[in-house]
Amino acid sequence: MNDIKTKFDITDIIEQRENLSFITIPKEHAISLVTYLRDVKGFKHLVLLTAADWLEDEEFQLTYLLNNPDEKSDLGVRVFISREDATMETAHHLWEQVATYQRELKEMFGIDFPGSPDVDKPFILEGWDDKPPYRRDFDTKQYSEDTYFPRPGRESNDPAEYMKKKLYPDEK
Amino acid sequence: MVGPIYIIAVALGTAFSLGFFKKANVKFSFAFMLLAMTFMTFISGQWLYAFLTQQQETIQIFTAGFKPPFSISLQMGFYEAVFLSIINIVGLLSAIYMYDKLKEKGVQMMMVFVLLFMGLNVVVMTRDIFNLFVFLEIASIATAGLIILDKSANAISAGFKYIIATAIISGILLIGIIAVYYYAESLYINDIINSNLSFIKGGAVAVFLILIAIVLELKPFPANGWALDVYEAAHPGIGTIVSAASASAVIFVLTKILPIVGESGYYIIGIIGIITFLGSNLLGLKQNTTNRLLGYSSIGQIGLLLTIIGLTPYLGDKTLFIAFGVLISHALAKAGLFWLSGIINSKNIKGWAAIRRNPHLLVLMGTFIFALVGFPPFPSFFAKWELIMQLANNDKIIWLALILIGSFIEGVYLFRWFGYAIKGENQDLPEFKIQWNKIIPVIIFALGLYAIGYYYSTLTGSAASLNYIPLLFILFLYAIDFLPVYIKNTISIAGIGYYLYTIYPGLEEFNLIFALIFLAGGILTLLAGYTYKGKRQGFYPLVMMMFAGLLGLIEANTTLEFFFAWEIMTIGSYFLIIRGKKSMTHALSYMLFSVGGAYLILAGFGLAHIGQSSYSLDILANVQGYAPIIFTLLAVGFMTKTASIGLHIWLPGAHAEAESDVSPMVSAILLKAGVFGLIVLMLRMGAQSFGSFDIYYALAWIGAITAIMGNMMAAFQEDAKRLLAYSSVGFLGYALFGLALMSHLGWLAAVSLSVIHFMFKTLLFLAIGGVVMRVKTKEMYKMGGLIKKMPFTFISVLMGIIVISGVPPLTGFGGKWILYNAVLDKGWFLPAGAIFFAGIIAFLYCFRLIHTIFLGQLKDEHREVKEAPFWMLLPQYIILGVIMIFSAFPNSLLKPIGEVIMPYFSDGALEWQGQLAVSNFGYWNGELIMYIVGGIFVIVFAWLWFMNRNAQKVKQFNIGYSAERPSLPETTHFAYNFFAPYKKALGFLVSPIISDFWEAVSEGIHAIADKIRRIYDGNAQTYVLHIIAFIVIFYLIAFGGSYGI
Amino acid sequence: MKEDFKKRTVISPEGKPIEIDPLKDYFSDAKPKVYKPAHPIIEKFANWARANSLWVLGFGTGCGAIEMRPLMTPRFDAYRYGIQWRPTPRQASVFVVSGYLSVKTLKRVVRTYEQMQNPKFVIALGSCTINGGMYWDSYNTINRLDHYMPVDVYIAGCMPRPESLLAGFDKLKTIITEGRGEGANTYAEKFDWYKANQKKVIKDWDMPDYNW
Amino acid sequence: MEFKNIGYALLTIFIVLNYGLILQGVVRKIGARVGRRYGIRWYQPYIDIIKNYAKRSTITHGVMFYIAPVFRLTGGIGLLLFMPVIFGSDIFGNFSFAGDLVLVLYFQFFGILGMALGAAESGHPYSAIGVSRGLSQVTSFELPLTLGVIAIAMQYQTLNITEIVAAQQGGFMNWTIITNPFAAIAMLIAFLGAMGRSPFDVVLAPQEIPIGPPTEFQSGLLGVLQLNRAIFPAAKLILFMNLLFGGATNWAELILKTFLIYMWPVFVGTVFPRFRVDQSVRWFLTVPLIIGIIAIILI
Repeated sequence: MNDIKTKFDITDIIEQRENLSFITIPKEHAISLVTYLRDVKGFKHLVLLTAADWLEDEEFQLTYLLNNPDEKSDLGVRVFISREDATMETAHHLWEQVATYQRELKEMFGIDFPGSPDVDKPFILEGWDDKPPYRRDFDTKQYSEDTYFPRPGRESNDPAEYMKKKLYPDEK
Repeated sequence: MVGPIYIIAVALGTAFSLGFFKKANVKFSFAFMLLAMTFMTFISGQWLYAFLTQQQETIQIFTAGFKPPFSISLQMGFYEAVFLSIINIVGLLSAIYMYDKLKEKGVQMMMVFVLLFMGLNVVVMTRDIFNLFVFLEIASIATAGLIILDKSANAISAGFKYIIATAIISGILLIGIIAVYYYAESLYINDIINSNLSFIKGGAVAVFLILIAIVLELKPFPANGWALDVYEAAHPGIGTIVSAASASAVIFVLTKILPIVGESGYYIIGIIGIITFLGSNLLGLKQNTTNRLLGYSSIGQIGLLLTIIGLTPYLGDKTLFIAFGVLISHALAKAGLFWLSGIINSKNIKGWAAIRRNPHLLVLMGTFIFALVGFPPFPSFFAKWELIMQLANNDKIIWLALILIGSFIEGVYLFRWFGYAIKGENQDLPEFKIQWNKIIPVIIFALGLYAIGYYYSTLTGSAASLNYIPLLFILFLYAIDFLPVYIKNTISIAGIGYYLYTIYPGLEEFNLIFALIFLAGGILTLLAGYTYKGKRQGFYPLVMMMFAGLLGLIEANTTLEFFFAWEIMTIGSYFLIIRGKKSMTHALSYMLFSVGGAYLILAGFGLAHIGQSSYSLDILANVQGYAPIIFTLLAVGFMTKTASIGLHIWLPGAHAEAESDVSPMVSAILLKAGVFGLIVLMLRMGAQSFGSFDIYYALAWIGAITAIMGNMMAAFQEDAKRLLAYSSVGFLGYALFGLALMSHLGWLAAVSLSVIHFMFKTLLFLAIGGVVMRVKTKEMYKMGGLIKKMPFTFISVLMGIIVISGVPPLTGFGGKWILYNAVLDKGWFLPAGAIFFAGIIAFLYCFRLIHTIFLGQLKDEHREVKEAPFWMLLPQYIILGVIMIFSAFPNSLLKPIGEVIMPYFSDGALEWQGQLAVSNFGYWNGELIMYIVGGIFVIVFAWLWFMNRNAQKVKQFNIGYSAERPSLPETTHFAYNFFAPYKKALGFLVSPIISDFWEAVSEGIHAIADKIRRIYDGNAQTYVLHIIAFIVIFYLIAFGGSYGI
Repeated sequence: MKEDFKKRTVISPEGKPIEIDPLKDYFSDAKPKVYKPAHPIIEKFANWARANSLWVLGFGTGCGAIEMRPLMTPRFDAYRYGIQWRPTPRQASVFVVSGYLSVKTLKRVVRTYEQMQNPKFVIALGSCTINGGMYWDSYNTINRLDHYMPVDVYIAGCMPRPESLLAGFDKLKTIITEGRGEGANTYAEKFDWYKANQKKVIKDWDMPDYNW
Repeated sequence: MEFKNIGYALLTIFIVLNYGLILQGVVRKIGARVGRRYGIRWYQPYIDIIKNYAKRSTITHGVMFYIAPVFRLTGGIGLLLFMPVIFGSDIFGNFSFAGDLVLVLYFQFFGILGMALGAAESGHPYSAIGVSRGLSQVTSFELPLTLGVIAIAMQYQTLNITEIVAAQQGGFMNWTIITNPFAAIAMLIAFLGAMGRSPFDVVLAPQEIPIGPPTEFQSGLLGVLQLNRAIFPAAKLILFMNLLFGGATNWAELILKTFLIYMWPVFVGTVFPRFRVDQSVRWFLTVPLIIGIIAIILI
């Protein structure tokens, strides 16, 4: 870990468990860090690549979760990229399956990975023409009501409130 | 009459006076020289004419007024005249041919040229042994001079080796002559003969030395490396002279010397000859250099001549006929080929593809090649025929076999070369131009071959009845080759039709059936020829040649006629096959199997002729021994045409690559020639067995295995025409099986299956040919869904496959039914089980054929494909009509065939009650079945129509595709490797064992040839060593036994 | 639209270029027809047969598919009611839409439904097909199946048990015998409306309007 | 042949059709009971056929597709009518005077081939795969069948089915299955393949290639195929009954015998799982083939 620290510009280290930690790195160095981890540090396996939308911070967080099968430890590499210019370097040359993750991210979050194979092809949605649905500023309920002919008369509750009322009717 | 002495005088005078012209006027010198050569030719020709027509006596000429042994004596007899004519004509035409070279090199070369021919002339005429030596020397030195005058490095080196070799030979000859003179005290050959030197100790050695020297002059294998280098390096004109003129002269010398040697000489000559023949042909296999290949072939032919001369004691008075036939074919053809090589100017035989730019040159080349291999109508054919007959008659089986093997090997490389010429890649080859002086000699010799061939056929007693009318018709078609297709097609159809009309009344029995298959089939397939536009150069003469051959088979009464026709048919079909795309290798293998088969037939006929005076085909009925061997030879020979298992590998490629209307000819019609041959054979020879082993039982198994393998291979093909070709292999397996049963029903099955096979295979090949014509591919998986575009073709294919598969109610079932009954009659159940298994496998390829082409998914590119051309469809529908008639009224087909078979096999014949056939086991009513099936079909269809008349027509992607829909027809059409699971289970059965076997044989022979070839290392010392070793070895052979020193 | 369905130009064997419009050339573009019921007596008999020979299309569209398997086991044994599986829409007469339908699945369901032959019946299984169920506000699942194709029987529940399914089938039988199972004709009559609804959600419409 | 033959033939078809349908239902019922289910109603096949004919819309992929069921049913009916159904009966001898055993054996393929062609015209790859499998399997079991037939024909010295049946009269000891057991066994094994039940049912394989060749057939076209599915197996049963089990002199005997014969593939099918095509091809060309060869050798 120290080794990485000296070599890379790591900002935030969270050691969640003995064998699971997260580090944050600027967008520019992310891929070289991941490559380094894969080739030198034994993190040969990419568990997943996922994103989170920090709408308030105007940022997407990408997490490359890596696994070191020899030491049985996981390491998450976090990268923050701006929502405005949501592009990231592709990593499909490191693991082939990354291309699929990136396709999904492109479709669901609108994060572009230039150069990734088939990144513009529809992944799950066929012919989606609205805002990427996983972005938090996309109102899925509104969209559903506009599009899918809601059956009138359906009642809906906020789950938390509803369960509270059901389970603890006395509490206020 | 101008005396022969003037030949020498003219030659000498010309040679001297040429010296005066110096370089004054080369053209004039050349004209002068030509005049001299013409005069020499004239003299020899004049004598020949006199001998031929005016009962001219042989004359002796003694120079300087003395009698021998004190003078040089010349003799002019018939044979001398013949040889002189050949030599001088070659000389004259060579001079014309070498005009450029002679002009370039000037008078010196002309002088040497004339001297060479003077030498050769005297060598032929002289009766004085020393004189012989002198003029041989002159000829040798002149030859070397000619070679060296070329001044290229190779030529000089070759000339040098030539001089060394001939010097050694001359030395030996001279020693021999001195010794002979010592013992015989004369140099006059007639005196020497009378002194019986061979019986004098020492005299025999002297004679041996002379003999071996003369033989060495003929470049026997393997002491001939020097000669090969000459052939390779020298100007083709010189190659011609060495190969045609000099060799003829020396051969004649040999015949002069042999009487001196006596009986034992023949033996040695024969051995040397056969070794040379086999050895140099074997080495020819590995040659890619044109002139060297021609060299090997020349030496091989000389070897054959030596063999023939060596076999004189057995050939008797036929020797001359045979030897001369071989010699003249060799001289003319080889000269022609050497000259052509000078025109084409390609060192490598692959470069000969350029010759195609002028089709007439190709015709010339073909003439020479076929003359060399011994095809009709060339003299070598008749010579070979007589040779084999005589050898067989004298029980010289080994010699017979060796000669045929050697001839076969020669055929291999000659036809490979020819294949390159016809089919090789000729895009990037250099242009060649044809000068009049170079082409005229070639044409003269080609015409000469035909003329002498015809003359020869009149000399062959039994060949007098050969039918040349079809061949004239072919010539006529060749003459009108510039006309458009439809005219030539009409003329061809009319020709065949008229011929059929004229011979029809005279036909009976099997001849009638097969004549109808051959000729009516020919007309039907030719109808499809109207599809083609343009000229189709060269097509019609070839088609007619094949049909002429087939016709000849029908009309043949003698073995010679039969064999003649067989070979004519082979030539025609070879050319038809090689016309197809990518068919070079297939045509070669076709030719090789055909030639091999033909030689087996020849050998068979030869053995059958033992102890017989007539050549009638009926001699097969009472052969004087070797019966099972004769039967096997002939049967295997015929089976090369029916493509039975083991001999089938030529067929698929050849049939698949042929043009659309040629495939039915070669598949549906040509293969029947083999069946016809088998019928002719079996009818006459009857049951045959090796001891207790029944040959027919073996044939039945061969038929059964052929059927299974053919059908299974067909099921695994991707190429539609290959599939049909393999299907033919399989179907002829049934026919062979049926014939092998040797019973009424077996033959009925075989013959009716042959007729049916002819019909449906013509139908299918035409139909598929039409499809291929439209979609421009033969790969079935690239087609699909064509039923909507080509419905008429679909119907004919549908009917065709129903007939193949033998499903009632169509006529194919009749064949199956008869076969079942035949088997039960005969009792050969296991091969029968295999036959019926094969019949079921036929379903696989039938379905595949129709599915992958017509059903399934239509491809993008084929959306605008049109129906096959009318002229392709017309013959199909004529055949369809006939099939329907035969299906509904089976007795219209089977009853006549049954009556034909009746005289030979009467037991177990079918009984006919109207359309009801009754056998010993079962019964079958084709008409009734047709009505019943038709009736049920109509009723059910009406019911369906009533229930579902308003069905919605949908398009090809409207299929329940697991909730998806197809995206491309290519990925939706299930066609490639259609029977994958079947292949997984049984594919091992069709692993290419047989092609591997033949490939291994060919590889092995080539490897041997390659090893032996290394003895020629191009080093003059090695060559000298060869000569010495050769002498020593043959000395030991000659004197090792009773003559021990 | 998939690349394979765009217009393309190929070269024919003669070397002539051919325009291919896959959607037109490879698919029938006929509209569905309304088939009038036959004479009442025949129709009654036919309906009896239809009701007693329910061939169910084996197409598990949502999580409800898991509830359909037990139907055929000895415990529920739907065979005795004339219910059988059929693996191809061509031969099936009942389409059980077993649960939520994402837009992507809807497209396949529509196509499959159209490939079935008239008369055909739809049983919609689970709340999701009724009002979207737990996916009611999802951006990608439809809420009401009956806006896209005529539904004969809804079976509520999340998930309904096989017994409910059997009850649903029973209900369907009643509907058919009463001659009310005319969903296919309804579909043809209101074809434009259904198509509009389908096209509204299926953005990537790369098939003909009616999949024969 | 007289006009009344047509009437007799229609009668035969009617009886056999009903028998075939009921047999289908009963066998499925038995299968269900073995699986401890109640199972379909015995008359379910009737309802299914009526239902299919009552379908209002039909689609067709082309002419071959449309007439394929006709070919199929013609094959089935023809097979039936070319055999003597009831031994010694003029009425139910049908058209057996038109041809013998060989005709019957080859006429089987009439329907198969026609069906294969029609299925192929639908352009559905599953149909083609099914046909490929079906034909592969047919070729392989045909070999032991042929050997058996030859053995029987030699045993009775005839190909005439009526005569073969006649030779087996007079008690079960005269039946071919007793007198020529090897031939009979070879043929019975081939019969398993011919009936297309498990373990040789990969042709229809409903799970992977939705029911194979007929996958595109629907409505009335399917109805015709279903009629054939009733008649064709019944006809095959009658054929094997005639060849191996002494034929039948009346309908009751026929029903009893064919039902029992049908139990043979049913039992085997219930017990054994499915073969792949290459496996079944190989299997048919080993054990049954050897038995067939033994039958031939023992003639």
